[in-house]
Amino acid sequence: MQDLVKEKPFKPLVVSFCCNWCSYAGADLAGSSRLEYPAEVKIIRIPCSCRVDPLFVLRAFQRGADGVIINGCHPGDCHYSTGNYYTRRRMAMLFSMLDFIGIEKERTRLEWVSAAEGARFASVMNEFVGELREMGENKRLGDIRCKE
Amino acid sequence: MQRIGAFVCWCGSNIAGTVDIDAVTKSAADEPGVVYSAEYQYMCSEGGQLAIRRAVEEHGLTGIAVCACSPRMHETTFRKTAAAAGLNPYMVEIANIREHCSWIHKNRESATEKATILMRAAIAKLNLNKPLFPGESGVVKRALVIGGGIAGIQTALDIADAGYEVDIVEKSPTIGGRMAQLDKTFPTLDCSACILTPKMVDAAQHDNISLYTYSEVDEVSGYVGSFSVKIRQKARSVNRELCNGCGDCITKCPVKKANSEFDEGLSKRSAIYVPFAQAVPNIPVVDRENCTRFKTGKCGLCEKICGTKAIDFEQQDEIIEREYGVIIVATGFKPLSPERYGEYLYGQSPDVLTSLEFERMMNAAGPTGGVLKRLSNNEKPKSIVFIQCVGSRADAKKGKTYCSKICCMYTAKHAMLVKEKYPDIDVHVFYIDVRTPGKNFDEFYRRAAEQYDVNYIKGMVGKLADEDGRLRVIASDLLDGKQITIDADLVVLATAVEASPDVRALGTMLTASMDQNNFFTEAHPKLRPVESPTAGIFLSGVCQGPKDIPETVAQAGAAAVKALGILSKNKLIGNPCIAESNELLCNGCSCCENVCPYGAIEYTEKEINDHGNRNNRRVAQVNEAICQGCGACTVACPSGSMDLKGFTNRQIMAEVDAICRT
Amino acid sequence: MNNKEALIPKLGIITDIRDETPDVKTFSVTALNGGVVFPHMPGQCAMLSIPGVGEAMFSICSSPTNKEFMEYSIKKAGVLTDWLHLAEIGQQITVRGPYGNAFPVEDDLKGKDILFIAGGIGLAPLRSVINYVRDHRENYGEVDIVYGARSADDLVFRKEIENEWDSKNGVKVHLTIDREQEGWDGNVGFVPGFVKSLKFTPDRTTLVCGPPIMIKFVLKTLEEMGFDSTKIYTTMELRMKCGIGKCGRCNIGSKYVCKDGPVFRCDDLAKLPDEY
Amino acid sequence: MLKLPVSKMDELFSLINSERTLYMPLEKNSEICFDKWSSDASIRLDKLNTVKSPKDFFFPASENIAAFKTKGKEIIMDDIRSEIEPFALFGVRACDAESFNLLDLIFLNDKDFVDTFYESRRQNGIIITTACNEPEETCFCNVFNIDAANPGGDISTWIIDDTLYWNSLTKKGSGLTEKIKKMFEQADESEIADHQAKISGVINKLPFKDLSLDGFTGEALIEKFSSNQWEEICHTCLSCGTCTFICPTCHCYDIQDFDTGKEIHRIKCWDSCMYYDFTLMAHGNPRTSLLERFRQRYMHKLVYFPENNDGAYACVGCGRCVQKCPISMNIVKVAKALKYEGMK
Amino acid sequence: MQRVEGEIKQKAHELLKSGVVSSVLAWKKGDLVYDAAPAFFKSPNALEDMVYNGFCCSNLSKYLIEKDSENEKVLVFLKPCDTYSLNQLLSNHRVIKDKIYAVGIGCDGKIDIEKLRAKGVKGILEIEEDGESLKIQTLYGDETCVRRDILLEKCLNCKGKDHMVYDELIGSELSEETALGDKFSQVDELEKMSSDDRFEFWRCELSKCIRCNACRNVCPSCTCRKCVFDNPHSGVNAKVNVTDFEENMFHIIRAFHVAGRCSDCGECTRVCPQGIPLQLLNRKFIKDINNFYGDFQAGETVESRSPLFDYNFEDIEPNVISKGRGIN
Repeated sequence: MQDLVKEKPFKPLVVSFCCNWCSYAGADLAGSSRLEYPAEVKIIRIPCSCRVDPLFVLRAFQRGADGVIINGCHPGDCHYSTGNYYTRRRMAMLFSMLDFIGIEKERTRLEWVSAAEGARFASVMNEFVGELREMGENKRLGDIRCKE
Repeated sequence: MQRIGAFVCWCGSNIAGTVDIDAVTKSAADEPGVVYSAEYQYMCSEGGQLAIRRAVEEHGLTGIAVCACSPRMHETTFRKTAAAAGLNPYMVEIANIREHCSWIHKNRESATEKATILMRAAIAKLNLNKPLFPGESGVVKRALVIGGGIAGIQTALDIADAGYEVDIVEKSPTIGGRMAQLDKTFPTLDCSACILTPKMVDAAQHDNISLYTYSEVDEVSGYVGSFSVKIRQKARSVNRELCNGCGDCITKCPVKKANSEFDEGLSKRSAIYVPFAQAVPNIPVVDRENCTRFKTGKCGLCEKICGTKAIDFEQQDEIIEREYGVIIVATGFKPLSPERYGEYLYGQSPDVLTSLEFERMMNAAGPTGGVLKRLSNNEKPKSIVFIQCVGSRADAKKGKTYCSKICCMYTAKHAMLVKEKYPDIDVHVFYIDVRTPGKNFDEFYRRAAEQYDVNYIKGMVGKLADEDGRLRVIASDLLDGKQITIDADLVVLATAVEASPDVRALGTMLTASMDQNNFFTEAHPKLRPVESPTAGIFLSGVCQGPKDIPETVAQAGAAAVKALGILSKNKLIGNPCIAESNELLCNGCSCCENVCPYGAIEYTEKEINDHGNRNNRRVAQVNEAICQGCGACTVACPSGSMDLKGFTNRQIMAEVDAICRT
Repeated sequence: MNNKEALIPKLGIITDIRDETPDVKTFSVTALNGGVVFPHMPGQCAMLSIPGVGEAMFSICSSPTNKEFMEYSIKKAGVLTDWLHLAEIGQQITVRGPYGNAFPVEDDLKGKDILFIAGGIGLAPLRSVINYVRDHRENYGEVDIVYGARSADDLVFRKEIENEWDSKNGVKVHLTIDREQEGWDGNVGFVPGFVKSLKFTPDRTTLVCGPPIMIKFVLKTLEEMGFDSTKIYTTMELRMKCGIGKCGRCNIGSKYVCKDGPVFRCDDLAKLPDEY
Repeated sequence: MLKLPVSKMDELFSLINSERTLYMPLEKNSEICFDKWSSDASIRLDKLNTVKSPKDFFFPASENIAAFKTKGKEIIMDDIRSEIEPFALFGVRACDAESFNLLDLIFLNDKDFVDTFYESRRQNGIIITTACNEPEETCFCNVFNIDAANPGGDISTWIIDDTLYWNSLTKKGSGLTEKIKKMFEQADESEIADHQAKISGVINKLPFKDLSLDGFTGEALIEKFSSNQWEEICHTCLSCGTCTFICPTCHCYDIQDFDTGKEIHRIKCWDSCMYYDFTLMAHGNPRTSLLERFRQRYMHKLVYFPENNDGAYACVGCGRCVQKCPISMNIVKVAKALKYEGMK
Repeated sequence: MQRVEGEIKQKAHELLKSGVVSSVLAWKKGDLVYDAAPAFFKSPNALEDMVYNGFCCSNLSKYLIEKDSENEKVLVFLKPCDTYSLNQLLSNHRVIKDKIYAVGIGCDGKIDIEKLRAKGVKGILEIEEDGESLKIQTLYGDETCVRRDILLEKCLNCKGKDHMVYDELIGSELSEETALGDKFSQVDELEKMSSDDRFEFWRCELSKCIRCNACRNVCPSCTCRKCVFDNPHSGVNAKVNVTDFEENMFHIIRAFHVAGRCSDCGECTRVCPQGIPLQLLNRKFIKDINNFYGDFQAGETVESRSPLFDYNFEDIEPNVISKGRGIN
């Protein structure tokens, strides 16, 4: 009987923070170019990647996210001139720390996607979700209360 | 608790084709705070907007969540709709269920599920929205231009012509800048002075322009619309009001050995001097370092000769305080000194010149009266070698990493001028690449190479050697791969364009960001090239990066227009989505201040009433007129006392929660 | 479910919301199937909560004689109260209680001439007693109510005061506001001074409630007028969480406001450390 | 009294564990704390003075007391209470055992408001105490008339060389003893007398054995409260919760809501009166200063609690705060500093 | 050491008496031999109880925060490592230099009484320092111990004997670098483990946390008026760790919020009642900062700016770090 119970394919939950000026527009372009990427990706619009507090990243994992990706303008292109440089350092620290306490490093990512890179946005999302599918559920940094 | 109306747009079949509108609308009704949910074919249409307005009225809505296309498309539309319905325009949130959902997902079930989640996130955020009100600030109708070169002059003239008052602050005793030092300009070979000096005079005579020469900016505070600036007018030792510019004092001055800055040190001047004949204003200045009176207390010949009693040795620096609505930076450049490159023998052999020195030598009013000669023996050179990219396109340790942009063209100009005047002189040019993008630029270069028979050699000069008074240029010919030597009588170095080194202090004063080469950074490299990221600060000319004259003038005009955009307003309306400091929580640690790209955060000592405990504390305050709302400070702040209106910590967390709620 | 557990609330529903002042609303609450959520005595409190928003202690301002619904007058002050002020009729809330002691309506107050002194929202806890006394009028002597607020707009229960309390059944109400105001022909001045000017005899049993500063000055005035602190009662408010004297917050010395209070006789209060 | 060779203790534990879950001081991740016994656990009966007191078996750091779902204006309340499994604590020190009696005063004594969560844990837990073989220099349980050589609880035990002595004190204790009696042989109380005397001898040498709490009564409340000593001793307190959380008798708690996204958990959790926000309200805070908060903790332990509970101090002299306070402040220092305040 | 204690007392006496300072922040002797509690002394008479010995572990700089609100000057004694914290506090404007008189004092390493207890030594009555060895009298007989074996974790990674900021120095010749080696060695070891093992390691350690906040409250870099974890409006406040996630979050964010400002003073580790090696989290950040952005020591100067508030155009990409890991 057990063989008949088909396991549901794992659908990772992905929170994608997108900077309003570049990546969010890049995601819009992916949309208007009808470039497919998995529906598991949910985008949150922020003014700049530097608005992403490590608390937000942890919050997403707490609430059951399987992966968090932060998207900002390419270095040098920040709408606010330096925001993404700070993001880069902060996230380097945070990701490294998550790795250090044994959270799978592939669950976090920082990407630079410009407003013109609709195709890249889609492919980054495809790739990220692909990796997460392979990794499976986030069991290490979730809050059991939010998963019950 | 809000009373939220959720509106789901079909966008014809754009959304409805993939997303089950009905399902999204129904589940919106169950979300916290939602008291009304509806769908419509085209929310952005007149009818859709009317439906929203009606719903606000009928259901007493306090917020509107629209599930439609990208907010980049219609956020403004719906904000206006909200305002028309009597709501604060910022009580609107958009769920992007078209670009981020229906257009990318084919499966109806998963697209509907995602649209529902995006809707939920928008509502979760909206539940925490607060009405936001943009700040307003007045505009002082006066502009400050820092730098009186061609860029500054042009910007000032454009602004003055538009009817606003402009002050030009120039460090040296005259306006005119680098362009005044040039002989001819490429690619037309017209006389630089002939086109510049009328502009200088225009600027001096313009009713709306005040010149502060021999002056520097000491202090800047304030923000767009009302900068407060302290200008230090250095003591000239000559009363500007009394001086009639007769020049007697200059003739009488016994000191004749001071280096002429204008001639790049190739000629000498007196201690009281005007930099050049056409200087504006034509008022001499006493160079106190070289003046005998200031050195020994004796002399005073100029004072005796002056018929108008204009000489004033007691004169002090004067500080002028002024308010400005905008500031335009036009600080220009200085040529890099090639002394650091020992291999070129600059400073060791008098026959190695920089291009600007060469430019002066070629000028009829220059140190040699326009006669080309070897400074070592006053003989006419038989062979001249021009070396390009001296200090440009180098690695960061050796020089400048960038291309200085104008050297290829001025070297071609120099070569051509030499050949025209002295066809018998051999002219060699060592180059790495010849870069000639510009109208008539390549033609110009080809004319030099082809018509004037200038010997262009793609090669790197390894070193110069002094061989019995001649300069042996040892180089590698990159095309042949061979080493070549050329004996030259004169070597001209096309030195890199370098930002004036003292502008960094100015940048700090203006809180305008600069790159590692001390060029001012533009607000956006493509779309806002003449604005500094700091509101109200504009960039004109080479202070932003190497440029030739036409580009400088074009940018100067553009900066003027941008500045006028502010000057012409009576009030500046800010972006309300800016940082806000909770003074009760702020611990005054300066973390936020450290990361603010705009200098929008200031600290003040303030009496704080913390639950009945009153004490003085150092707290952060955000200047609404300056903050652009990036949010860098909010993450730097460990206590969470700095938050971003419109994108608060709680709002973003609520979105995260809503998305992750399964 | 173990109904014995004091920390587990019951459900209630808001059946009516009345605006009292710009920042005070009175909420009528019943059990889900009608009637009061639990019986109480005048002066007792209840913990109201909206799950996820917060839980806080409020004085029950309706009289125990009202068996149909309970009332709470709530001033906007924090997260929960802000939320409640935006709530609508039909909103369910959780209620637990009743907590604390009560005014001694059945013993010490019986047969006595009573003076009520209240300031601002401080009338809310006294309203329960006032209405109890009015409903058992025969058990009590003279009743005077002195009530003051910053302005006429800040007087709570104004309609009730004017239409039902004042000059009926031998109840006298004396109103005062802090500053002159157009359309106000009553007394102007702070409560303590007003009390003094009304020349009550010190044999009255007095119930005082209002902002701490007012209480302080009223007590001083009463002392000057010769009132005996053993006949003055007041009610306290401190941060409370459990309501049952265990969580450790609301103590003044060894007394817990939620359990041993909120009603204190002033001579007892004087024995406690000054930490409230 | 019963006895058993120490070598058979594993067998005993296994037997108890089959009847009810057994907890005792175990070493795990270089920390010694009460944890679930298993045959391969690293038992540390030489270190009964665990950093964390075993109070959390009855009064856990956090527990869900209710769960709510909201839908529109509606609130749905879920019953989330679960049955407490029977359990036993082995190796509880005399002082810690006494602390449960003090907690009972708080959570059980007021018949109107019994904490039923605590109550059911208490009913289901058997406390097996063990006499302290080696009291530490930080111990002062004797000050509270607790005898480390003669501990209370439901069952008391002594480990003397190779023998475990076992004595039931309560009905609950006898109930358990009945079930495992077959493992034991009879012993006489005289067998442990020497050992008890040895322990008493050590206790007589303890640095704080003569700490006096005379005068810490309700009568001296105002004097102790108003003492200017508080200012002297509170100054370097960090306002952390270490003392509170490791204290076996501290029992302040908070009630907080946590939104899981699907429902709202109402959590009862430990809190510390040392924290600034402990008494913070929307319109003020009666204890804003460090001094007030610091004073509250010790006044509660040494004056308020005894006043409300027939003279019982809210301290058992376990010495945890003496060992663990980051700034070496502790109840002994406070008691000494305030000794003379209000003394007639 | 005794001589230094004398000099310190002398100095305190002198400055108090002359009115240069109105209080002295130092250590006070308690009943137990190892008890040296931070304390303020306000009168010359009180100085009798002042002590400076191998147990004066506390970093007193934390107590200087907002002393400026009291219009008085405080004399504070700082060991070399404590002066880094003071500098950091000065640069964060949490301490005003004018309001304090800082005397740098020599240090030859401080003793961790917990390490002695962990060795099974119970009932400690007396400890006598005899060069490199310690004689311990206990209720259960005498013990000896090598001093080095029970030095505080922070002393094993001593930053050196130089004071970074001070008004004057006393007994600096006493200073002795006690560092045993690379302070990152434990971090390195963990990094070498598999992700699973690291996870297991930290779960074991962090599950011990009782959320007493001692690590936070003692930290001279944690100076928020209200911590996000205490602020009900922050959305992340909690009194206790209800789940393992909260344990992780608290400690990640605690370390993150001081990253670039943590001078590695080791107080968090010292005060943790549960013995969690909290320094590893802080040192991981320090190590990363050093590797990615160049060597940086917080508190070396007042001017030093946290690398997290700075940037370089060519900074390393976070994805590279997390994928490659080999950037070391």
